[in-house]
Amino acid sequence: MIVLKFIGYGFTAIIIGLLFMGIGRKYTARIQRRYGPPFWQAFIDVTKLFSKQSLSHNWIMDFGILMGFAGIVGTILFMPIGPWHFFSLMNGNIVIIMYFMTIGSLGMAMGVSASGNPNSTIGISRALTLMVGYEIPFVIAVIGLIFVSKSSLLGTMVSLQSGGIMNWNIIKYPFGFIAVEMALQAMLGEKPFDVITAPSEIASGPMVELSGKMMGLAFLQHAAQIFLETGIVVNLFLGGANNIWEFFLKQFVLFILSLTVNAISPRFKFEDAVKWLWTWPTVFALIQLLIIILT
Amino acid sequence: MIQTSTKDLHDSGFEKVLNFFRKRSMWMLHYCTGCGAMELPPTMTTRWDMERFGIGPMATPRQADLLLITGYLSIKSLKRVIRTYEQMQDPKWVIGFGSCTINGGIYYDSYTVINRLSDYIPVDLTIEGCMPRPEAIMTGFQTLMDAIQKGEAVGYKKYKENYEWYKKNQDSVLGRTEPVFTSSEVKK
Amino acid sequence: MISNILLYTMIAAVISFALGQKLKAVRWSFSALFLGYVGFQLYGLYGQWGMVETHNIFSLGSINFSLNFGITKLGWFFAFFTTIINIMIWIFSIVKNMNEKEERGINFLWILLAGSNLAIFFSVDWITFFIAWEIMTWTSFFIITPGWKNSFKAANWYFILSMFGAYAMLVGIWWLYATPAIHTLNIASSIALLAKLSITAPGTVGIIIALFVLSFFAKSAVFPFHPWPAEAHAEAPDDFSPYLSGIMIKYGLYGILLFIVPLFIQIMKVNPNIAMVNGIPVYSYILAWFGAITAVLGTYLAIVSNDMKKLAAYSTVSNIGYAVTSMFILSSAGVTGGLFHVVNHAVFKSAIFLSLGAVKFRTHEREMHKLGGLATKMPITFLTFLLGIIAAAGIPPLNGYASKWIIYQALLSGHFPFLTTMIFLASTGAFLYLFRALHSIFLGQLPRKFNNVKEVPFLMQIPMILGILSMLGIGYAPGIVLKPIGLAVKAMGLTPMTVENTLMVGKLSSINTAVVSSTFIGAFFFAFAFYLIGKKRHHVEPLDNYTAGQDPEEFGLTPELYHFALKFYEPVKNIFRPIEEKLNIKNYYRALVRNANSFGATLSEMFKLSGAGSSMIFVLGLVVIILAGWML
Amino acid sequence: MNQKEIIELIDNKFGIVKSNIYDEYQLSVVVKKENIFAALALMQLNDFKELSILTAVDWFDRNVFEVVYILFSYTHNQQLILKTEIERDNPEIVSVMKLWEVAETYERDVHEFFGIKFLGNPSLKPFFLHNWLDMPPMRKDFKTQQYSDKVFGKTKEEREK
Repeated sequence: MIVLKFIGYGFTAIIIGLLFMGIGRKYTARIQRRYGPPFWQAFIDVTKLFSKQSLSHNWIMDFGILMGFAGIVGTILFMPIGPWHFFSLMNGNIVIIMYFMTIGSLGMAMGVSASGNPNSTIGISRALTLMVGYEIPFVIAVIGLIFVSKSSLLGTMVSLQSGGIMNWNIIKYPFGFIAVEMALQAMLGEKPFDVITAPSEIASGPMVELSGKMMGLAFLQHAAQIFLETGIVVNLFLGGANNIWEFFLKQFVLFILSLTVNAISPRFKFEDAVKWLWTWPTVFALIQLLIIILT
Repeated sequence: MIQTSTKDLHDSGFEKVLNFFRKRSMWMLHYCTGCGAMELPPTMTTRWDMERFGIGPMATPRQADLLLITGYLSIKSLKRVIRTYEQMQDPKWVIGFGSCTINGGIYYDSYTVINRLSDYIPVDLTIEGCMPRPEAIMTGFQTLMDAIQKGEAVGYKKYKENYEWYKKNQDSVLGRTEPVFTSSEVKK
Repeated sequence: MISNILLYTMIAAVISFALGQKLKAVRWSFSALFLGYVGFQLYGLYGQWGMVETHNIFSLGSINFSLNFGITKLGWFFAFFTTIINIMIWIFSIVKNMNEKEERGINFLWILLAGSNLAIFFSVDWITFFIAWEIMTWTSFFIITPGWKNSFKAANWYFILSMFGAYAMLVGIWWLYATPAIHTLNIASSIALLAKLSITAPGTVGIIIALFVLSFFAKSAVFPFHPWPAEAHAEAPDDFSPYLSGIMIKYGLYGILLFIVPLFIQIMKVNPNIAMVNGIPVYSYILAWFGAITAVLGTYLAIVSNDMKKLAAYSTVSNIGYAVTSMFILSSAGVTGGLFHVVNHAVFKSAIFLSLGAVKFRTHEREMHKLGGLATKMPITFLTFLLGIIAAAGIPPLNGYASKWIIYQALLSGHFPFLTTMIFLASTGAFLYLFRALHSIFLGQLPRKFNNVKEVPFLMQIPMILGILSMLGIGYAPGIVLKPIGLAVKAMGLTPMTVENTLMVGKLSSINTAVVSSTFIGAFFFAFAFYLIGKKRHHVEPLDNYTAGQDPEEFGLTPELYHFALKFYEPVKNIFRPIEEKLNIKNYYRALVRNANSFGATLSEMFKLSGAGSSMIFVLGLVVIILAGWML
Repeated sequence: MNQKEIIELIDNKFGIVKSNIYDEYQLSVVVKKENIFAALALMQLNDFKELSILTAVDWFDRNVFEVVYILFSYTHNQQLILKTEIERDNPEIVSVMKLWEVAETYERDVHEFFGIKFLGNPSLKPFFLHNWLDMPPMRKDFKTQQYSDKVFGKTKEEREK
C-alpha cells in the first residue's frame, strides 16, 4: 500500500512539474510574441530523451544522477501536498526538507563532476555557492515563521493559516514572503540567477556530458524540483490548500510569477548574484525577523 | 532533396512510434561555419519561431540530435565537425545549409574548402540557396520531420554501415602524407 | 579497577617499545589487541557509577596529595567511544607503519597517550585531571613531530597554545583551592560550592570560570585559538591525524561538559540575580556566540584551503563550533545535541581522515589539485569518503543529520534566531568544501602518473568499512548512542530527551530516522526504475569529452590540465577578500610574537649593558613582586 | 612633412626606382632590395610608427616577387607604401622583425603562401594550412582548380560508386 502511495506521489510531482515547464515555455513564448511549443512539449522531450542512446564515463556518474533524482523525489514525500500528507508523524518537517534537498544537489553534483568535464565542475561550484547565497534569506524567513507557529512542521503552519485569505502568512508577514520569493527565483535557477546552467558561458553547465537517458533523469529532477520548491513556498506563505487543484493552482501562480521575471531579465555576473542575494532578500528577511521578535 | 540510403535501413515498427517524439522535439547543435549563421536567429524568433515544432538550440553535442552545418567547411573545421558528429548520440541527423555543402558553392575551386559534405559525414537533408532564407529553412525542417516520421532519415545508420568508405574519404583529405601534384605536373 | 587498567597501559607501552625494529606489525597489532582488552574491561564497568579509587601518594603538612579515579556517566561514555575509535585507527596504522622508519617511538607515546586519555575521563579530582592533561599534551606533541623538520614549526604552535591553556587551568585550580569558601579539589563538590559562592562573590567565580574556559577553548580550538589545528593535523603522521581530530580535540569539550555547563546550570538554579538572556545566563550566551563564530570561520577557512588535510582540520574546527554553541544553550536538547555531535563528529571525521590517509599512502600527494579521478581506482576509500562527507554535511540517512537535527531543535525551541542562522550558514558552507574535496580527490580526470594506483591493502580497509557501518548504524538508529547520553545529561540535572531506538522526540517536532532512511532507499528504487527504460548506456573513457570540437592530443590537453580543481571557490574568496584583509587572527598572533621578541631583546640588552643595568633590573623585579604580594 | 618632402628624403638617401602619389593621403615608393631595411628604419624614425601590413605580389610573367610594406603615420596623416622587388627563383629578404615585432607573424604568413624566406625570422613554421606538402598556394603557377578537383573529388560520375 505504502509503495503505491509512494509511486502516486512521485508521478504527481513529475507530471505536474513537466506540465508547469510546458506551460511555462508557452507563456515565455507568448511574452516574446511567439507562438511557442504545445504545452505538453516537456513530455515529448522526456520521451525523446529516454529513447536516445546514452553514455557515461564511470559507474559513479550513473549512481550520482540516480541519487540526485531520488533525493528530490524523496523530499516531496515530506511536503504536505494540499490535504495529502505521506507521514502522519513527520508531516512536513522543514529541517528535514531542507537537508533532504541537499541530497538531490549532492547527487547531481557528484554524478556530473564524475564526467571529468571542467565546464560541469565550474557549473557545480557555482551552483553550491549560489545555494549558500539563497539559503540565508530563506532560512531567516523560515525561522521567523517557526517562532510564530511554535513548531517546525509545515502541517501545523498550514493549519494556522486556514480560514480565509486574511490570515495567510503572505498577508501577516509580507517582508518574509518577498525575501522567500527572491530566494525562490534563485532556487529554481530562473533567468537573473541561471548562472548555474549558463548556456553561453559554460555550455549548459552541469549538463554538459549528460546525454539521452541521463539527461532525461536530470530533466525529471528539474521538474520535480519546480514542484517541490513552489510547493514549499505555498505551504509556508499561501496557506496550503484543502483540495489538490487549489494547491496546484497556487503553485502555478508562483511559477508564472518567477517566469515573468525570467523572461525579461538578463543574467547576473556570478559574484554579483551572490552579493545581491545576501543584500536585498536578507535585508527583507531580517526586517521580518525583527518584527516577529519585537511584537 | 533527401539523400535516402541505398540499402534497406529503414526504421522498424516500434522505432516508428518513437520517431513521432523524436520528430516533435529535435534539439539542434548549431555549427555555424559559414554565412548561414545569420539565417538562424530570424527562424528562432517571433516571425518564424521554429520552437513551435520543439526545435531549440543546445550547447553540447551530447544532448543534440540535429547538427546544422551552415556554410563552407575548410579542412580544419571539417576535422572539428567530424569529432562533434561522432560525439552526438544515436538517432542524429545532419542538415547542410546552402550550396557550399552541396558542391562547394563559390569556393568550388579553393584549395582548402571541401566540395561535397556528404562524402565525409552522412547528410540527411541539404537546403539549396546561397544562404537559404528562413522560409526555406522551415520547409527544410518540415521535410526532415516527415522523413523521420516515415523512417527514411537514417543517415546515422548509413554512417555505421559503411564507416570505412567515410573514413577513407576523411583520411584522403585530413591525413595526406604525399604531395597532391607530382613533380611532373608542377613543371608545365 | 581503573588504576590497574592504567598500570597495564604503562606496562604495554614499555613492552611495545622493547619489541625490536623488525617486528613492526607485531607491535601495532599487539597495541590494537591490548586496547581491545581495555575496551572489553571498560564495557564491564558500565553499571558501577560513583565507584571511586583513591591512592594516596604523599602528604605535605595538612594537604595529602592523592590520585583518585572514579566512574562518572559522562566520563565512562567518553572513554568508551574514544577507545573504540582508537582501536579502529590502530588497525589502520598496522599497515601504514610498515615502511615508516622511526615508528617505534610513536607507538610507545601513543599507548601512553591512550592511557592518559582514559585517566582524564576517569579523574575525579583536579590534581589527577591536571596530571593526565599534561601527559596528554606532551605525548601528543612528540607524536606530531617524529623528526620531520617542518612539522616541528607546526606543532610548536600547538604546544604553545596547550601550555597557555594548561597554565590557565593550573592558576584556576590553585585559585579554587586557595579561596576559603571552596577549599576542595574534588570536581563535583567544587561545582556546588562555586555555585553558592557566586551569590556572594561573583567576581572571583567569574575569573575562575574564565580561566578554565580559556584552557578548554585553547585545547578545542574555539574562536580565538582556531588556527592551530590546520597546521598540526596537516603535519601529523597520517594515522595520527584521525586520532588528533577525532578524539584529541574533544578534551576541551569534555572539560566544558564536566565543569562549566553543570556549573552554569547550578548557578541558574541557585543564584537569582544574574543577567539572563532568553532564559540562559549572559556569559553562557556569549560563549555560545564564540562557538557560532568558530563554526562560520572554520567553514570559510576550509573553503579557501587547498591542502586536503588542512581542509579536514578546518572542518573539525567548524564542527567543534556547532557542539560548543549547542552546549552553551543549557537546555537538555542543547547538551544532548552537543554531546551527540561530538560522538558523530568523532566517527565521521576519523572515517574521512582514514580515507585521506589511504589516499596519501598510495599517492604521497597532499595538494588537492594534483590529485583527481581516484574513485575508480580506490572504490572502498571513495565510498568511505563519500559517506563521510554526507555525514559531515548532515544529510539525512547518515549520523551527522541526527545530531544536527537535535541542535536545531535546541536552537529553535530556545528562541535563538541569529545563532540558528550562523549555524545554518556554517552547515550549508560545509557542503561547499566537502564536495570540493570529494571532486578534487576522487572525481574528475585521473592524472597519468596515478594510472597504476591500486586500492589500499585489506587490513587498511577494515577500519574504513567499520567506519561506514557505524555511520550507517548510528544514522539508522540513533537511540543506541542517545541512551547513555541521556544518563549523562540526567547526571547534570537536566531532563533527557525522550528517545526510542529510532524515534527522537523534540519540542518542535519529532523524527523517526528509520523512516527517513527507508524513504531515501525507496526513492532510490523509484529512480532506478526510470533508469532501466531505454537502451543500455555505453562506456566512454574520461578524456573523450566535450572539448568544443577540438581534439585533445592536438590541443595539447592532458588529464592534469583538464581537471578543474585549483581555484575552485575563487568567487567566494573574491566576495570575502575585503573582510579577510582587515581582520585576520594570524597577523594578530604574529604581531604578538614580534612584540614578545622585541621585549626580550631589550631586556637582555639591558642586562648585558653593565653592572648598573643588571642591578636595576633586579631592583625593578623585587618591587614588582612586593607589589603583587601586597595587592592579592 | 608633406608627400614631396618624403619622396625627396628617401630619394637623396637611397635613390628611388619609382614613386607614385595616389591621392593627398597615400603615396608609394619603390626602393632597391639592398636598402629596403634602411629605408624602413629611416621612415620609422620619421613618425611612421605603424606597420599596417606586410605582403607580397607574385609577378609571374616578370618572374619577380614584389614585397610590399604599408606604413602609416599619425602625425603626417600619410600612408606610405614601400615596395621592393626580389627574384622569384630563390626569394629571400632580410626580416624587419627588429623594427616591428608584428612583422614576425606577417612574414610567417607570407612565407607559407609565397615561399619567401625572411632571414632572421625564427618562426617560419607552417601556419594556417593543414599539413600542406605542395607548392605555396598563392603563387600564380599553382593550379587551384585541378588541386580542388583532385583532392575534393570532381565530377558526379566519380561519386556514384
